[in-house]
Amino acid sequence: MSIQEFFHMGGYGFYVWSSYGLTAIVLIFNVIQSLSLQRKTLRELKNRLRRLREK
Amino acid sequence: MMERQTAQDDHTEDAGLSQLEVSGLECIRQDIILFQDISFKLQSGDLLQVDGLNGSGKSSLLRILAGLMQQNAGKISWQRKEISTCRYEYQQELSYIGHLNGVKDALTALENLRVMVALAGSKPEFPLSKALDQIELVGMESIPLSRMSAGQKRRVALARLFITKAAIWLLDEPFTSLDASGKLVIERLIAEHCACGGIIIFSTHQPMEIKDCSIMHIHLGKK
Amino acid sequence: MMERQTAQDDHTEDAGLSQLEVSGLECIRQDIILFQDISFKLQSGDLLQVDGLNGSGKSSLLRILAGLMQQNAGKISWQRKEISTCRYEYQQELSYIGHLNGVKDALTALENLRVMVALAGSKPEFPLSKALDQIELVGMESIPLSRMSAGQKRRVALARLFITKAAIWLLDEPFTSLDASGKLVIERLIAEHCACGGIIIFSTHQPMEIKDCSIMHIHLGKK
Amino acid sequence: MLKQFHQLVSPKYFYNLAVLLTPWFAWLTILLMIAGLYGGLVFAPADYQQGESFRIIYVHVPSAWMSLFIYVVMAVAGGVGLIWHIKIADVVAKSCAPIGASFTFLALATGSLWGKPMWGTWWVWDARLTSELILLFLYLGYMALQSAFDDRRVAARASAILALVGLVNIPIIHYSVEWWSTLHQGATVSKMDAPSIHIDMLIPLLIMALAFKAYFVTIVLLRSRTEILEYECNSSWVSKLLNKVESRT
Amino acid sequence: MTSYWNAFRVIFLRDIILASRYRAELANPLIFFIMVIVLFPFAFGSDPDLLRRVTAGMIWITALLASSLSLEGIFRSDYADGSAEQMVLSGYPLTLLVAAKIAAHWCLTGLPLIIIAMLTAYLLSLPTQALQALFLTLFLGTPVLSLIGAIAVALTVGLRSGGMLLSLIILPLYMPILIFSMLAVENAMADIPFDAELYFLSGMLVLSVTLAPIATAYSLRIRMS
Amino acid sequence: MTSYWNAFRVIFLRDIILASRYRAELANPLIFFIMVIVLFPFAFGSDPDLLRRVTAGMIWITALLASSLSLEGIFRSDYADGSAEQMVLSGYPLTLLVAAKIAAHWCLTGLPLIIIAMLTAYLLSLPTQALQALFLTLFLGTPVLSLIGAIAVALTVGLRSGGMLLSLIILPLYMPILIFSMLAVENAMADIPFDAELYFLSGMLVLSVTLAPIATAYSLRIRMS
Ligand code: HEM
Ligand SMILES: Nc1ncnc2c1ncn2[C@@H]1O[C@H](COP(=O)(O)OP(=O)(O)OP(=O)(O)O)[C@@H](O)[C@H]1O
Ligand SMILES: Nc1ncnc2c1ncn2[C@@H]1O[C@H](COP(=O)(O)OP(=O)(O)OP(=O)(O)O)[C@@H](O)[C@H]1O
Ligand SMILES: [Mg+2]
Ligand SMILES: [Mg+2]
Repeated sequence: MSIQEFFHMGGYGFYVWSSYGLTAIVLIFNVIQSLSLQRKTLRELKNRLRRLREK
Repeated sequence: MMERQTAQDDHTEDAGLSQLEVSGLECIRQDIILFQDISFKLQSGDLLQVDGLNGSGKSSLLRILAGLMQQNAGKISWQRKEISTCRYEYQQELSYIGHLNGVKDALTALENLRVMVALAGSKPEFPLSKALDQIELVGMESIPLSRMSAGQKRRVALARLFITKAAIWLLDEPFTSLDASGKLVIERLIAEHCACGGIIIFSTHQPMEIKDCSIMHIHLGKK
Repeated sequence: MMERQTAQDDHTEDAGLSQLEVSGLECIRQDIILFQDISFKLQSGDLLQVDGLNGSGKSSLLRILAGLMQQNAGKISWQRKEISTCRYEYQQELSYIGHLNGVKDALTALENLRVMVALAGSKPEFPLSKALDQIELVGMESIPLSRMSAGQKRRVALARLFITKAAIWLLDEPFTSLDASGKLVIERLIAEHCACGGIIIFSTHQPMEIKDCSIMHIHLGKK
Repeated sequence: MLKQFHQLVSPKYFYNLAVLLTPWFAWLTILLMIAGLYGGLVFAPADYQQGESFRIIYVHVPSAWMSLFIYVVMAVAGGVGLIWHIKIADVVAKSCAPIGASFTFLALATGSLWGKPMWGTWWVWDARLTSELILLFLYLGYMALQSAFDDRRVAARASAILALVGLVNIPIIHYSVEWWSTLHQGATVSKMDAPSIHIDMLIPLLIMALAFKAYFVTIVLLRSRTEILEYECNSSWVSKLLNKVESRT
Repeated sequence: MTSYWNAFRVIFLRDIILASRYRAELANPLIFFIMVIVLFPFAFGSDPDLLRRVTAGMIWITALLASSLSLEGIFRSDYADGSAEQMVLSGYPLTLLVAAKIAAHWCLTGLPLIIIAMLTAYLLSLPTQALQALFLTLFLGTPVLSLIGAIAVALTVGLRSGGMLLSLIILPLYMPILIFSMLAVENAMADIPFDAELYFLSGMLVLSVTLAPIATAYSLRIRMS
Repeated sequence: MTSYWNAFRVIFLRDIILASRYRAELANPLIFFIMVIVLFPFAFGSDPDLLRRVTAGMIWITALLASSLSLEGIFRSDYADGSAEQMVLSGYPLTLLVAAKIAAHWCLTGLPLIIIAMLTAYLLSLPTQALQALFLTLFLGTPVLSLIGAIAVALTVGLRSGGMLLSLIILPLYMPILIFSMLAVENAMADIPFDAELYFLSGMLVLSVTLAPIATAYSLRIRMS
């Protein structure tokens, strides 16, 4: 099976690859979003702690 | 439009600068005659307190004077004209604060003040920030009224008095929910407005003190 | 259920007849600490006034005591039990009147009273007609509250106090809109309830006088 | 036993456990994903009816399964939090929602992409498709309700009630193909006795399903960690932890 | 026990009286319904066959909308005028009072709705067996709408984004009822037995009668704090 | 003149801000719409031909309901919190302020409604020419709904039997709009020109833009006293 055939998917390439692409995007987005949320929260909590300590 | 001068000047020079005359006023609600034959004449600098028990018709009288309700008999004239013939001019000279605050719970104090200014139809007397300062709400500009205490809401409603240029103030129990310092602010404001030649008609159940002003009284209902 | 006896008897014989204890109460709203470390202990016959400026947290404190709001820290116990563990018993001993009247505008005074009685969960102390008499609304039984004056509505809300058997009264500015005679009635009622061994916590901005009772004070907010 | 349970539901212990487990699940996800993708895209033979387009099954079906599964997890966790006041349960429930919504969206989108070549249309208003759409609304409503409250505890309780009430929809979505005559495929894989699908096609599908499960656990652990920190921001162990992180950076 | 019953009765009657005072609330879903039905032929043309096929669905959708819309107000005024506070603080379980309110709501909207719907269906000449199925599904379904809807309303009352949230939340919860009712009617039209659907609806009814008031009371309490 | 414009703008913006605060009001008609559309296939079965025939009518009925239901609240909160009093007493003609409120209402419900309706119609695969007719009728018709509805609302706000009266008054006024709109869509489906219907709708629009605010302001003033 050639690479071209593989991407062609018997004429269904668009549908198959959009499905897999979309899935990849959504799954990766979830990871990134969770990580950035974690980072943001840590930063905020640290700031809060600092503010409390200053008081 | 009313000018901020001292009351004395007004009275001697032009006694008719503002004049509100009421004669033979009658109000019937629920088949009960609340009051009858109410007549008085107010001029620049006059302060009239409407007294009476609960349900004696104080609010009804004030609403009639504001043009929000129709009297059953009698007439009201402003600058010698019947108010029904000069509704708009009269309303522009009028500021009414009733039992209801007339402010929006979902808006912040500042947004509410802006609406008031726009509806007042004239440039405000005061910058809004100063009005906020007067009602001691500085720092709470961006909180919607729904998250304020009862007294703070009432203060926002009363802030109308700082930004209006109206000559006649109709205040129905303005001191509701106010603490002592808030009450003082409003009392001072009332005194000032009278001194500047305004006319105020108000009702309250609370003991109060207005400096340098003689308060006229009108009593509704039996007793 | 509280018995109507004279306060003296209670105090000497059984000091713990009713006991409300608050310790370390804290309330945070809008990231502002309204109060912190509030502690007090009230027993049968005690009268506590909550003082403070507008927005200082009086209503919040009363709502927390009523169990309508959650405190951020601290605990409240009734008869030595935390109120969260005995919610129903506590609520049956409680009568709360807030800024909102908690009455239905579309119903008449009598209909409103009937609902109150049914919800109070016990036979009323008073026949309803007598309660109506006390709040001076005789003859207005069949008028819906929407056609009553502000003071008359407040009176209907306060009529709750005549028909409840609750020991603890939480009153948030009960005198709002009341005229002098209405205020007197409520003042008398408060004095009586204390004399009979009840506990009252209330807030008001108006000067007032309760006979034969020493009022404790608690001050919220800075000043 | 009881003691262990208590330990497990203590936020601090759970946090540490989550920190420990996250990388393991992350690696597991990656491994399974690679295996599943190879199996699905290369190893499995083309379907004799649908041709190569059937390979969408390897993302569509696991997503669809996960969309239902996660909802159940979320509702059960919410219920546990509601009844026993276990913070961890609240946290897990809240963390589930966005992932569940993502998978629901994926099931809809990949289903649509599959429907076009198979049925000749992106969308039909049939029972399974519409009910899956409604599941998405349910997730969105849940998240909206969570964010409508200022107080975390209140939000958790309120949305737990919603999740529990919404649970009735799950069996309806699952059985919708049997109850209605629809265009959608009937149960082919999940028939217990004999799956009517070729074994070479089935194995990659199961691997993909496992990969998605592992992914779900990874993300839930990750999000729960954040949530726990926020929930417990006043406790001493969190400030200690933050101090440690701070001094390190 | 009798005093429990008394509290239930008083709250129930209170809501009925209130609605009859503000006849608005009483008649709104009805007028709404009538409005839809009158406009119906205008909207769909007067092809009797088409009308017949659409009738049952139309009636159910309208019932659903009417129910969810009138539910929105069920706690709103109580919340605004402080009655909700007093109910929470009353000497009775909130569940009981909430149940009374829901019962009143159903009597005020569900019941008249059923009557009008049947009339409409008759006027639009729905076949008898479908009529019967429609009646049974409405009878079993509308209380469930009130009960489940009340939970959603209690969760969102007084919230900033209340209304939108409410619709978003209520929609998925109403879906199963609509689905099964329509299935029953369809089966009836095709002369297939529809017991299974009725069993399902009855099950939902029993479940929601027992659980929904508890959930509603709990939600309301949460919202108060 | 500029100060008139300013007053209009402020009231308009105030209502928009209010709606965006209580996102409820903003999105409710939309959600309502989505709800109807999603439940649609459950109610009518998934026969695409049937769906296509029912779509336009369904959309118009829903638009009508959404409009009249959201109108009900347009003066309610102003009346309850005293803002209406202050508007009546303001230094500007009430007509102007009322016009601003109606404009805001249309922007908040009519406009998004049109967008969603078009989307829906597309999703339910309405033919293109019908789509166009639907758009035009909605565009001309929904402002009329807001304008006419406002009169009725102003007449009945705060009245005991407000809602019922309102619906009774509004319904006959809405009917011609619905009828002509549906005629236009039907004609479009059959490829017949539908100018006449559009002229009628435009005429209604012009008439109601000029007269409705005056009538509304007058009614409101009557209600205050
Ligand atoms: C937007 C369109 C679609 C949606 C929303 C959708 C939704 C779903 C859902 C929710 C499931 C899981 C059901 C369960 O576990 O009970 C599922 C399973 C499945 N779907 Fe779809 N689907 C769509 C289109 C398609 C298409 C076009 C095909 C193939 C022609 C397809 C084939 C399958 C198969 C084979 C399963 C597995 C059934 C099983 O459990 O054995 N789907 N789909
Ligand atoms: N619903 C609310 N949500 C959030 N914050 C609120 C809410 N109500 C009041 N607050 C805030 O809490 C503070 C205290 O309010 P509270 O009503 O307890 O004051 P108060 O002492 O009763 O004042 P007043 O004398 O005006 O009645 C206020 O400053 C206000 O900003
Ligand atoms: N909306 C209304 N419709 C009909 N009658 C009313 C209405 N509002 C008040 N009334 C009646 O009019 C009388 C006077 O009411 P009003 O509000 O003027 O009294 P008030 O003097 O302001 O009393 P308060 O001190 O309690 O504010 C009351 O006895 C009441 O019965
Ligand atoms: Mg009054
Ligand atoms: Mg207060």
